[in-house]
Amino acid sequence: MKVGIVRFPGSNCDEDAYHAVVDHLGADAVFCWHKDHDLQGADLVILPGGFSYGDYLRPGAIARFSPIMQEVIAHAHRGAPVLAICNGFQIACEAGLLPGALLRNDHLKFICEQVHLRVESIGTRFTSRYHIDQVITVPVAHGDGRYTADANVLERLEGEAHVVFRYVDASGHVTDAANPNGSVRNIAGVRNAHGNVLGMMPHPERAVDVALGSDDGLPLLHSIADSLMAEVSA
Amino acid sequence: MSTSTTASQVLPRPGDPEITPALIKEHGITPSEYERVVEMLGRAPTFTEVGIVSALWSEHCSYKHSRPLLRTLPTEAPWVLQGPGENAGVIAVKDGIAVAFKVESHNHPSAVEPYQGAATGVGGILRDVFTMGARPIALLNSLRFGPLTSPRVRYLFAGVVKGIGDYGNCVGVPTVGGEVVFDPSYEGNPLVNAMCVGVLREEELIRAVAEGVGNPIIAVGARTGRDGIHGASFASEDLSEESESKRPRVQVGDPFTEKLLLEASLELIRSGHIVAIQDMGAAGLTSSSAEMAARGDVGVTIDMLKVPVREEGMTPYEILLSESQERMLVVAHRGREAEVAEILARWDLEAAVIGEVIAEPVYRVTEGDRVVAEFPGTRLVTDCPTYTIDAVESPVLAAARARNPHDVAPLPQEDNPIWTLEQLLASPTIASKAWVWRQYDSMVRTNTLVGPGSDAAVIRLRGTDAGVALCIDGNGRYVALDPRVGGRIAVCEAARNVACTGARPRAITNNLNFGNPTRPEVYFQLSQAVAGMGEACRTLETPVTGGNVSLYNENPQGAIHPTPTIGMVGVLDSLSHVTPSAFQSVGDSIVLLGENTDELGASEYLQHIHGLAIGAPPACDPVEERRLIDALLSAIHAGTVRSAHDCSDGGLAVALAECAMMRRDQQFGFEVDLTHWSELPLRALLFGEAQGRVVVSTVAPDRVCAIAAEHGVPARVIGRVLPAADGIEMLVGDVSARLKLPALARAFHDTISDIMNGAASAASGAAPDSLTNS
Amino acid sequence: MTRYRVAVEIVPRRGLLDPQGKAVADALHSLGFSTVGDVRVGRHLVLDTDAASADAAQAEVRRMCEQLLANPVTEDFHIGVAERA
Amino acid sequence: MTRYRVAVEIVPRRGLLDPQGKAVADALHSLGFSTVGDVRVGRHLVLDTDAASADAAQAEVRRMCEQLLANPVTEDFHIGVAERA
Ligand SMILES: Nc1ncnc2c1ncn2[C@@H]1O[C@H](COP(=O)(O)OP(=O)(O)O)[C@@H](O)[C@H]1O
Ligand SMILES: [Mg+2]
Repeated sequence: MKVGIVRFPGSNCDEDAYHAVVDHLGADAVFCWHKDHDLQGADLVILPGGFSYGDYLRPGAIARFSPIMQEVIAHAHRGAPVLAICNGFQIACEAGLLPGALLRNDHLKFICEQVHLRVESIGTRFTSRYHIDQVITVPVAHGDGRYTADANVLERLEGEAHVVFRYVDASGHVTDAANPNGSVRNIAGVRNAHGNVLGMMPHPERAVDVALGSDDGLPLLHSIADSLMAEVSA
Repeated sequence: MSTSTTASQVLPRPGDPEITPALIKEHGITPSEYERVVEMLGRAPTFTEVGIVSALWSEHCSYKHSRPLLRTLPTEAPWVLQGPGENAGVIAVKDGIAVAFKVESHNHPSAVEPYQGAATGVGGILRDVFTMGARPIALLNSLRFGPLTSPRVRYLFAGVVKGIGDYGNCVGVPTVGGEVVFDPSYEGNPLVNAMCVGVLREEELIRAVAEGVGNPIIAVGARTGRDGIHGASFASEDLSEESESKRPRVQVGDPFTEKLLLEASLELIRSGHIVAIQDMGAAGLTSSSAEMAARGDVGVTIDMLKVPVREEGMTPYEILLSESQERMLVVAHRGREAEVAEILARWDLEAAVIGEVIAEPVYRVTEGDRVVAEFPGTRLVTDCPTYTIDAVESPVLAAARARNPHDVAPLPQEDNPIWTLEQLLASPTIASKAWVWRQYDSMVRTNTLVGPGSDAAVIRLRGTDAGVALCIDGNGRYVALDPRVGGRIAVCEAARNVACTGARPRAITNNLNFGNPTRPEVYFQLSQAVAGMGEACRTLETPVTGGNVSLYNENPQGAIHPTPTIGMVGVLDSLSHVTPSAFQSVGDSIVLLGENTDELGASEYLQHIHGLAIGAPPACDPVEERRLIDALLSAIHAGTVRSAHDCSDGGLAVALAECAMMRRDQQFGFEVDLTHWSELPLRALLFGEAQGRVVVSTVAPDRVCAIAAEHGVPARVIGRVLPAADGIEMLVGDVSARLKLPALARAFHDTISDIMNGAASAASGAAPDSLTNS
Repeated sequence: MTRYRVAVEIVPRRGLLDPQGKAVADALHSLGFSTVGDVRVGRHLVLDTDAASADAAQAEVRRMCEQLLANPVTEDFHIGVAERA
Repeated sequence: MTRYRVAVEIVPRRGLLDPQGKAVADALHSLGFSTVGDVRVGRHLVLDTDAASADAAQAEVRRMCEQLLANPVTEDFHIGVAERA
């Protein structure tokens, strides 16, 4: 599998995504420059974390208009996989690839810590290597991670199992204390209707090595690789 | 451009204020310094030249009161690739990999505008490191504030922390450690010291030395505005009512542009198109151009009309002294201007050729054809006078040191040592700083093996199996009560913290935060503290590769505690040696390395429980510290150590409690029997801050004690690790103290967040948060 | 073409939690401003733009708001009158 | 006492760098809004407060700005008219 990691001005988790994919997953990866129109034949596109355009105005609001985003949107519309992490999630929402929006954390502070996530749906190309309700440990690091969407969107997300990850406590319970940013219904990650775009505030690319505190993010990357293999052989 | 060797005609610009004694004084230039200038120029200086001199001869840029002292510090070792004098120091680590590191203070700007003051401090130290050709891999910070009971202090604290976090988080450099101390002496004059560490291949090292006649001088990055004009001399004056009037001069940081500048600068350096690059830091264009020229012993000429400005009608004076952030000065190879511009354009950065290196030995500033300032050779930098003051110890502090801590009557509640322990764990200086570092991205770059909350952070270096251990430490109260000993302790404690992670201490950077050096008692503190630091650095073989001096840290109430902060870099040759501070598993033996003594002076116990800064600080013998570190490292390398944590603020009892519960998610109990020391006064044994002690947990207590013995270090098994449910038990002769963990853990973990999230929100949350719109 | 200055107010949509507004209200209370009730915090932009007329300037700024300045999911915007800059 | 609603505009002081304004201006340009010049980004607050009169409400809000809402070092503020909420 070939992974295209988009590099916006202000991206700063691009190299981490690269090391996760290349060193830990063993896949190929290339960087895609925001000014280009070329995804270099990537099977999977990663919109990495960081502070594209300094998060000025609104996180993701300006990056969404980068030339490369036209290609990313086309890639998504072809049904090809896009993994949008943290600032990438914010960009994906601004670009309309995913429903809802990410607002300033309810406590108004940046927060960096390991959190527990519950896998809400394994019927996706991103989560097949997990088991349902599995509790995984993945770090968050953001100031604007409070997921919100209007009532009917939320109903659809829940009804059609588009909520992929929820913030929970160590024993897997959805509690306010386990919610690091005030996200509605503890939502940490959602997918689009077609199931090929996943957005999440937590950083799976930082959870690929027990020496760093967790490797619970690896199955996510492996799941995507599996799904691409399946497509090829299909 | 002119290469005539006859000095050019320098005429005052129309509209320049007239040069009066008042104007000279206002620029912080003494009459005798003015004499020097006139003698150097052979004429009276113009207004522009007065501005240049005031900046370059300010304490901040010239070190005129500290340089003679700094010269006494050891700066060499086989692994030192770059010592003091450059933007940052550099040491070799392993396999051709080196690290660059430096600390910088932003005390005065942060006192005026905490958010921007701290943020731009981080920006400046990042630039100092990446202009050496190093990619920043870690940030640390050392902070001092007055007591959190004051709303203004909470506002400063919250603003500084948010400023540091927002800047480092945005640039994508993990903030992995630091320290925060709350003490009345810093009320009104907080200290904000930021340290940055970067990694490079030895051959990528570049120095900020201008050379090559005809090479173009290029201004890169943000446009020049009227920001922080006189920031440099501002940072060299007492904080007083006057500083109020300087308020509009604060600088605003732009971490987004900094990130672009970081990537573009590293690309430029690797490209080979440039000769030298330097941050336009304190005193902006003036100091960067003059310092680069002086280092290369060449002449330069720069044209103010070519500098990209943000505002109309800026005078040469303003352009030269502006401290607009996120700007660099680059000397490129002649003929490579286009290549340089192209790289910068990729990163959406502006660049303008503003001058060139010239054969003629002058520092010349023009405004088109008009020469507005000209100094002969490099004398502008080299001729700055240095001063040595007669040092006299303050009788008040001498008397405070002479007081015997045992004359201080214990409070009734102290009959129960657990009460005292709980009080100390709830002292904001000792309590967990998680409220602070949860606001810092400590994990970005995915190399943080040990993050905030331990004795020192450990960052792995990709491409090797080596890592660096980093910490920044300093105890102003010790230095106030005995600067010589305090200086030694600052270095030794930093080394101990680094060694506890399994790393060999290798070198330091340091920030000297002191009061007004022209006062004999302050100069006494400065000279003694530097002497003490030097003694420790020599014995521990941790040379000084750089640092920063911040003087005139005073407020209407007087001088702050003299506070040298030590940024220590240690090296782990193998990551298999990384050792945590916290206990790891039930049943492990607890061994104390080092000796308990009857030393209660200058302790956090006296400060926090009795509100007293008295008594002599604990003795510190660098030779013993060296032995302790060697013993600890051999034990760790022998694979016998599960965890290691040094005893510092709060003494042995606090160190043990921290080992048990510093990790919220993984706590332990313990039982210790200290009867061996029952002849010591109980509070000295439990809360005294005797140096050279480390609490180790191990499965092989005999091996650890044997290894310690080989190094002549006292070692004794004092107890074992228990499940959290069993709580803690301390036995000293017939005194026994027990406690369940939750109460202690709450005291330790919640104190600061309770204060900051509680009623304090007026001064904490809202104001700084509403300062940022993103 | 004339240069106009147009102010834009972008506010969190009513009904959405506004923690910044709440923090400001709490802070004001603890400073003793007991009469303060609800507080909302939004963005205030001032744009200079060249246009043929004040109406044209406003219309242009409206397009800017729809495309970039306001998030249709969470924010409402209000455009002030265009004044000659 | 009557309840008044007062709007406050807080903008970065002229002359101080406004990175956010610059970023927005650049973004608008690349979106083709070529006529846009200077852009400043500040905060817009709407406060409800009880006061005896509109003037009293404004005066109260001015104190709030001076004590908390605006940063005296980096920002200027402008208080709108007080309207009955
Ligand atoms: N306390 C100190 N000990 C040793 N060297 C120092 C100290 N303070 C400053 N220096 C050195 O003096 C030089 C100038 O310091 P400084 O002006 O802080 O650099 P910068 O221009 O990066 O701010 C630097 O190389 C710095 O390492
Ligand atoms: Mg320590």
